Amino acid sequence: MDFSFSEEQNLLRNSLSRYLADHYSYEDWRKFTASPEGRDPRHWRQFAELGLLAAPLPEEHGGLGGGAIESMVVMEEFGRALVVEPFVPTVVIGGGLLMNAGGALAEEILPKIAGGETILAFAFAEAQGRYNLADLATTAKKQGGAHILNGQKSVVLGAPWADTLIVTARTGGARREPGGVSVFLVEKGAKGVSTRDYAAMSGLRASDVGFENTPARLIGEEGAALEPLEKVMDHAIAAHLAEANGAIARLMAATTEYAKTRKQFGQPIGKFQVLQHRMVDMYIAQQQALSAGLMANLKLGDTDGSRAVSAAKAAAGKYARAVAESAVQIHGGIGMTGELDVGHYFKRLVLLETLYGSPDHHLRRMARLDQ
Amino acid sequence: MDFSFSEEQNLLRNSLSRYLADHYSYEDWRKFTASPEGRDPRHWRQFAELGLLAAPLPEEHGGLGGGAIESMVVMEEFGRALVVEPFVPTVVIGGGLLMNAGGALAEEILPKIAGGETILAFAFAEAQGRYNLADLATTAKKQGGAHILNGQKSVVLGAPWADTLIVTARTGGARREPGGVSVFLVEKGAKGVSTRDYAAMSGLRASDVGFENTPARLIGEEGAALEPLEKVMDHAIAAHLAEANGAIARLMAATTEYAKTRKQFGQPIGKFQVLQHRMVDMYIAQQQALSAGLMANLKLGDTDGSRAVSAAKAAAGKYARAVAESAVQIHGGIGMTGELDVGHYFKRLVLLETLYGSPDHHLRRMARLDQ
Amino acid sequence: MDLSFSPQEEAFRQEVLGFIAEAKPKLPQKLGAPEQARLSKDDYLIWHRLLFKKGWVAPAWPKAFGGADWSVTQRYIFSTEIAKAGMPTTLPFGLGMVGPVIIAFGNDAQKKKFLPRILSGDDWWCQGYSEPGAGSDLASLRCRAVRDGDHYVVTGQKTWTTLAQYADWIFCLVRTDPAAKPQEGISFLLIDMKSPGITVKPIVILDGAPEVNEVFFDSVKVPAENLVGDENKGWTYAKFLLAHERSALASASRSRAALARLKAIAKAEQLDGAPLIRDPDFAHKLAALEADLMALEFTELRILSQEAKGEKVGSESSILKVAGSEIQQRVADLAMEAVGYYALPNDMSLGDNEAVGPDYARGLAGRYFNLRKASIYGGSNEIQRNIIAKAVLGL
Amino acid sequence: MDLSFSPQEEAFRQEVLGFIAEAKPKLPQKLGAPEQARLSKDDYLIWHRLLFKKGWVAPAWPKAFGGADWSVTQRYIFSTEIAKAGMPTTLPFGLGMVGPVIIAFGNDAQKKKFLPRILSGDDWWCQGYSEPGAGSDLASLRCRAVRDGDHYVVTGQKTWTTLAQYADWIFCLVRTDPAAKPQEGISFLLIDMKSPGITVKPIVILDGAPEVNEVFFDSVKVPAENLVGDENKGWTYAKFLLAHERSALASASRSRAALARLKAIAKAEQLDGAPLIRDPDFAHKLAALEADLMALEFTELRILSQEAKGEKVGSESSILKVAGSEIQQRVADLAMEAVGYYALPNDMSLGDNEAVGPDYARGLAGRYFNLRKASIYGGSNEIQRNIIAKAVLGL
Repeated sequence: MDFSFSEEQNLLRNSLSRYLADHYSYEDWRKFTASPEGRDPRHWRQFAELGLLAAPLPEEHGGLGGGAIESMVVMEEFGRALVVEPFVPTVVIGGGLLMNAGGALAEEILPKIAGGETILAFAFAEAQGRYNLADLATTAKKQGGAHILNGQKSVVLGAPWADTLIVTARTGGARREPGGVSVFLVEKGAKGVSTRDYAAMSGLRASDVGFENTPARLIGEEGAALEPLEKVMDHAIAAHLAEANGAIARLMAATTEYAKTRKQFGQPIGKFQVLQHRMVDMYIAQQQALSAGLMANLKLGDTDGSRAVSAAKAAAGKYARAVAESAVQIHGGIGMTGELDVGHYFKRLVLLETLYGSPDHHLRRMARLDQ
Repeated sequence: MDFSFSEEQNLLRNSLSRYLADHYSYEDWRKFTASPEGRDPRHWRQFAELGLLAAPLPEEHGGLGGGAIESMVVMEEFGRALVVEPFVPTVVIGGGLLMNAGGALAEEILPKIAGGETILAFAFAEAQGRYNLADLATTAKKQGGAHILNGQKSVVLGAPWADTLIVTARTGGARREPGGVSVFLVEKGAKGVSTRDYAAMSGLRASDVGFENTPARLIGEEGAALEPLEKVMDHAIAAHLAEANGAIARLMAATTEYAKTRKQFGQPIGKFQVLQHRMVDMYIAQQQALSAGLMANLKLGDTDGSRAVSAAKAAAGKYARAVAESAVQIHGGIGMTGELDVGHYFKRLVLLETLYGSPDHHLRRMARLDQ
Repeated sequence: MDLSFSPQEEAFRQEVLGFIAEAKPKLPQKLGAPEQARLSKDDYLIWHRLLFKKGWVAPAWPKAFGGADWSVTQRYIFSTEIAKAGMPTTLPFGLGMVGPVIIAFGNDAQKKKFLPRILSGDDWWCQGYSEPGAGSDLASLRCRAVRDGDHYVVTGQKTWTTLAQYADWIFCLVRTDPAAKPQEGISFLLIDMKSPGITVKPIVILDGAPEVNEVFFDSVKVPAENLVGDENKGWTYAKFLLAHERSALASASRSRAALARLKAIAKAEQLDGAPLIRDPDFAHKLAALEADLMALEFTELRILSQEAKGEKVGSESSILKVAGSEIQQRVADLAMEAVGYYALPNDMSLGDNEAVGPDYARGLAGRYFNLRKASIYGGSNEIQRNIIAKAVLGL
Repeated sequence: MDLSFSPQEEAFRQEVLGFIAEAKPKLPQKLGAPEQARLSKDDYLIWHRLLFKKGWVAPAWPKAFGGADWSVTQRYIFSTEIAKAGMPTTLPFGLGMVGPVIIAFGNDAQKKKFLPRILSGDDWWCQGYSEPGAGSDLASLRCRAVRDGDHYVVTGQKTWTTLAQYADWIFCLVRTDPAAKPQEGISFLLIDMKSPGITVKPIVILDGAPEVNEVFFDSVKVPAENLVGDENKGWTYAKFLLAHERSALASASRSRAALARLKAIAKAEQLDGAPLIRDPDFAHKLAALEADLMALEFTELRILSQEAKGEKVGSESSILKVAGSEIQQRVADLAMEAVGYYALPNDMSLGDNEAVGPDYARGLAGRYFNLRKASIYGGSNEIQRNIIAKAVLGL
């Protein structure tokens, strides 16, 4: 039993955190998230150079042979700096699905992911579907050697920056049936793709995406994607839990620091017992969220791995919200401003709470996996 | 809009509260609840003399013509003094079902209730049934002019002191079906009645009761009792909410008083800000519970009356638990003792939270009544 | 013990309903959906002037000053029905704050000059209380006013000044005697926002709305006739105003209206092919929230009935602020949750864009973030709890 | 980053499992169900002596004093497996409290006299810390010990003394210098419970169990050789002991075992004809509780891995007490809720009666009430939060 990181993992963390400190300050962030593009494209290239994008990918496809712990390290640092770049959709989800499927598509795309030559977005949510991955109105039909996609996807995070989309669609079975779910690779520039781009909270960009007879390439086996999807989503959730922990750490530090300096009624507000206890509750929540994130990442792939991921997602969502709401409350008026970073971390945490299933959704999944 | 009590209601409250102060102190309570009988039978006779038992009953049956507000006044004072006598089963439930049914049985029993000549207990719960009044394994069959009962009832509060039982049983329909539920009057000394008596929390006594071919008298219409039952249960719940408010008031007063006198670290513990805020939360809960109780009682009989009762039961259960747990926590070790009254009020509130349906049960009922 | 209104009160309620039915079509639609509204000055004024024309814009003011002089119960009925109908509130800064202070402590010239223009909506007021170093702790404020002949010279900064960008006037707490103890030496001053030396700088808050501002005073000359009451007695007037603010009832009916809109959303949203409102988890949270709200409605009614009987209601009413704000926040939270992924793009922080996804999703996340202020502004809930602990529980 | 045990640790775990399999049949059944157990002195001693025979009764003590001298990880493995198997803990007063103090600060004679009898179970110890006026605030204690030749004369009162009715010895904090500052002038004294002048009076607590006592000292003569360490230095030893107590891990595995029993109950109980565990509301609460517990298990593991690496873990471990006690209480609450009406007669406050209703309902309400103490005793959760605020957050 040992929770220490390997030397390589520490190196990865250090080089990333140095890079972010130098080039991804909150001031920088405010500027590029407000620009029309919403990001500074140099960062993605630098992430590739730092080896982040290759870190969790297998060596035979241009990766560095790491895994979930490497993604965890990256995402925790990303969370600390409110990074907007889509590491999870590209590397964890895209990479994960391709690794799982293998074959020519993996040969083609994985090295491009590792090298920073492609950005993927994951188009899975539909208006009626909420957090149920199998509740799909989007369909795909085989036509000749390829597939043709039709449907609408909601809130595809990172889509405005992506060149390629990973899309879930039904190739058979009734709505919400486990069988008949397939995953496809779609060029964003392909025929029949329409996008509406917009900003989402905490500096992200997203699109609603429509497909009309769009050509698509099948990833893996037709109609049997739900199980590998669930598995890859577990990895994605575990990575985002690390991101949340990075954001929580920043809120925790900002709040205790503020409480030590801000004076009211003639003393630092950190001397008021109710605020002290509230910050202790934040600290306990932070520690519990850290534990939940660690559990999720370490148990990936175990027989009870999915259950651990859902437990962690549900618990950490609650902890994160508690920390964020307390951070704003203790900052008072200043915490309500869009100028201070606190509010943006708050929004990132709310976004992560929803992403890939609300706490209630995951408590239900937990209970289901128990039976 | 006026929340003041009538002169008669104030008189009722004053005479009752004076009686309880003189004859029903916590010292008295400790003595008679520990006695083999578990109560002092003189109190019930005195309650009759004070007019409590007649207060909510109609004048044509020996009552004083009051209603729910009178029961509310009585039960609030009962709650303050941790009274163990079964006012609700006898007057509110027994009286209510008989008033509703009318006829010879009402003529016979109601005057006895008003005069304190009978004590009723309400045998409705069954091991498998939880809070569903229609989930009945107990059955009744017509045999000649009378009915014959068979079955088992759980945790019949006050049964050891009762001479007569009100019993729910199925005369038709499948388990949990609304139709086919009937209510009966059974002499406790009747053939085939077996009882196992025991103590229940906060000084109450109860029995598990079995019936084996026991003769029973039908109250109201056969097979159509569920609706009047639900109505009468609303009245019972509303009365118990007032009881809870009496108990909460006592806990609130005891806790703030203790916090003003008990010293730790050189000052009264009531000077510590976290305890102050916790007591403020208790106070808010108390005020909200008072409001919930008032709402339930004032809305009885309205079209949205049952929904209001369920809302009040659910909310007040939560408030009561919060007050009680805080009361013990703030009292510290001394609050854990069976010698101090705080623990017994705590237990009464836990009992009332469960009685006639947990908060979750009533939130579900609320949602159901909304659709 | 009687829950119904008297025949007179019921008749009044009917009159209010009649007015609402008449007024509603004249209002822009967004005034009825506060989750989604980003109101302009004109939006606010349309409603203000409709009420002014009817003589109802100042329910609590005496008739002599153009108020409606309603009873507490009438005021409750009015604000409840207004909320039920999804109509906006009027802004409190003129009608509910500086107006009552001028009525109680101002001189005749001030009454004559200011009150009619508050009523008509010709003057838009804002509140200059908080400062960067003095949020909940008002006594430590530092904005200075130095007497110089027939005027004061004001220098300093106010912050969190709601809608100051529209304001014609600001009422300020300023320090006139720096040598006095913190709560003494403060005066209550009325300042023309067009005075030279005033700069307003918007603060963008969490939902992206320019709702509050910083207001800077650089040697601003203010005629001495704009001092309300006595110099160095401003703390007394501020406390009067705070008490006035706290007892504002009927926040519950606003939450009730928001809850009704939330239920409509939960009926429209889907989960596994059924309406979200049927989902046991969501239904449970909704019912628990409504149960608390129903209790709060009766807590309001109980306080109302005390006030209506002429009993003095003190800090007890602070619980309405605490419990009311927490319920408001829960409604907003649940509404955000109800729309799932479509909450994410709809926090309004990037401009007035159209809704992404269903129309009702617009602004819901912004509303949730915005309402974090409900437990901070106007005396944070921590301060309210301090007050209750001391004044009500005697701790 | 590695969640598995080393081969040596795994071998140790197998040894523990083997011991449990062997020991379990020898224990009375009630030792495995803490919700329902009202244990006698003999019940406790059976388990204690089984462990003593195996050499495992004092996991943390050095070998030289008869301990097992296990690593932190071994101790964790042992207590986790013991909890999983539903076996009881040993009582802490001798093994976990006075023993370590004597080892650290006692003289050779004291070590020789007391340690072997603690190990063997021949001496039953209890803890004399709290007083009626000094609960969480130990520094204000007043029980006096006056030196008189070769002995002390002790007069005063202790309270909340757990299981003092069985005790042969009590270790006490007593005031030896009343003129000193509150935290000085306190000494650590070992007192024979058979000494003349000692009276033990049981305090019946919420669940009806005679678990704690008042202990009165009326001019009790205590040989001066029973003073541990130096006179007036007792506060140091008390702090040492408190730190020792706080870092006790594996409360989560106790809650895990209680949760498993709760799930079995929820499978047996019915709601509308289906097992209660399928009820969405109950399932939701159960899952939320387990999710928090799983996080707590990993928080324990993280602290364990720090300790195992020899890093000093300070007040951070106080969070285990706070979060752990709250989870314990929630499990007990849910268990009480699970049995519905059959919780009401089963709070054990009226004697050792048999269960009313299903067997598993026995004692569940009592357990809930009893566990209110988890956030009060041993430094209340308020005190723990004060400590964390200061020591960890630097506030």
